[in-house]
Amino acid sequence: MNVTVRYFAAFREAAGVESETLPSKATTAGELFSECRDRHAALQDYHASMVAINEEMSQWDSTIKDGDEVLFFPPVAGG
Amino acid sequence: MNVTVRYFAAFREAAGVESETLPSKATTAGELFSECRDRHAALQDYHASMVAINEEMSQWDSTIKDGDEVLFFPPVAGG
Amino acid sequence: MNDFKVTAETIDLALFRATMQDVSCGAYVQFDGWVRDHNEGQKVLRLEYEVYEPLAVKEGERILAEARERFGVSRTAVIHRSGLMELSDTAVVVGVASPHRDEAFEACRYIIDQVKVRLPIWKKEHYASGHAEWVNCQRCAQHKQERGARD
Amino acid sequence: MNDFKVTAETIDLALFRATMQDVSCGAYVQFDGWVRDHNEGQKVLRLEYEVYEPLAVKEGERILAEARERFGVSRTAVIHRSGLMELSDTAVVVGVASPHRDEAFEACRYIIDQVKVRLPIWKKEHYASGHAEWVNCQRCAQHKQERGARD
Repeated sequence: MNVTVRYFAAFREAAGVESETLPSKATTAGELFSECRDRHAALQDYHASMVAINEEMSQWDSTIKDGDEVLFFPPVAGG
Repeated sequence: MNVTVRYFAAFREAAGVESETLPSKATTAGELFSECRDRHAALQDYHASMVAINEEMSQWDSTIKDGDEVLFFPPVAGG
Repeated sequence: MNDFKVTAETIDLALFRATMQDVSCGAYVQFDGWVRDHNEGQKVLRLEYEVYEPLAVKEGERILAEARERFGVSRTAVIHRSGLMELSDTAVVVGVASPHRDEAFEACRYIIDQVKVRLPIWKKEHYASGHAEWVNCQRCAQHKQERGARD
Repeated sequence: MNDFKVTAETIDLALFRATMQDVSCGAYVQFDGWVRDHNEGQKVLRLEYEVYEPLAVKEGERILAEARERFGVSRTAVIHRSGLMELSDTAVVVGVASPHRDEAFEACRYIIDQVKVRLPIWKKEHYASGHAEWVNCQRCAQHKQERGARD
């Protein structure tokens, strides 16, 4: 299947890209993140980070499917 | 001795005067208040009220002396 | 320094806030007391504050000094209205600036609680019924008690 | 209803406050987050906020609804800045209006705590050293934990 990934803030700087569409064997958002770390070694662990799937805040064990847009949010600091 | 008494808000309305200088045998602010109640029957009890002597917040058992200015503050409601 | 002010004029909130600005502070908490249209089931038309200014300012400054001392906040200020006020008018404004927000919230809360119970200020409510009454702050009396129990 | 706003412009605080006015409310609590000149020992020159607006607004509205529900307050609103900001600029403003002050303080505190940990917003600090860094909120992480323990 193919999914689109978007990186934000520190993740974007580490990945060196803002967004990419890639083939994936991952079943969860966490597995997808691991695949992305294989592509971009500078990506840190997703500890304390958040993930959204198709514009909904989700969990790292949430299921992903073909065509999903997955957003990787590094640790936030609003306010 | 003679002391000057000032009444505020509900006390002023109950006493019917804003201020008066009167002869007193009171040794404490509380005793002075009792004397004032004898003059102005409409004055309520000093429960939950405050007193100041010569521009300093004081206690009902604080000593008063000749020439003092004593301020009677009914229950407050700032803010 | 006179950070506790009493005024018979409309409070200039923009000016108030401008005086609180501090580049070493990341947090600013402000409390505004507004004249509301009801109290304990009665419809309120307007309010009147009587303030004994000399002691209100003296004791008010003391409250602000306590707040800075207890919570370590950088700036504290209060403006309290006197005289006749209409609905939605700002009766009191409390401002606290601090490097961090925990202390700013706590100090602001402390100041308004103390202002309500310690200062020679009285509130008369004018009701739709034509009646007018000096008001005691029920909740404040409760706060005072709770604080007393804690201290 | 869109009470949670993100803007790249200077926040108009007078307008913000005017929209919070409510004649049934006696208490208004506002929190302002300011850009301060230091953080963990480093001298800060300016800040940059990156905001993923679609989800920040969606989740922000959720936080405000939770605050109204939990604390029974009447009005809640937030404006959060995005982009480059200078020292003393207001990065975020939270406003809560309520009949009484207890709830207004609690709800305001709840909202800013949640805003700091739940929204897709990132802060980059530019230091006097020439270095720039994405910042994690240490205190916030702590708050999140404490809240987790309480809930």
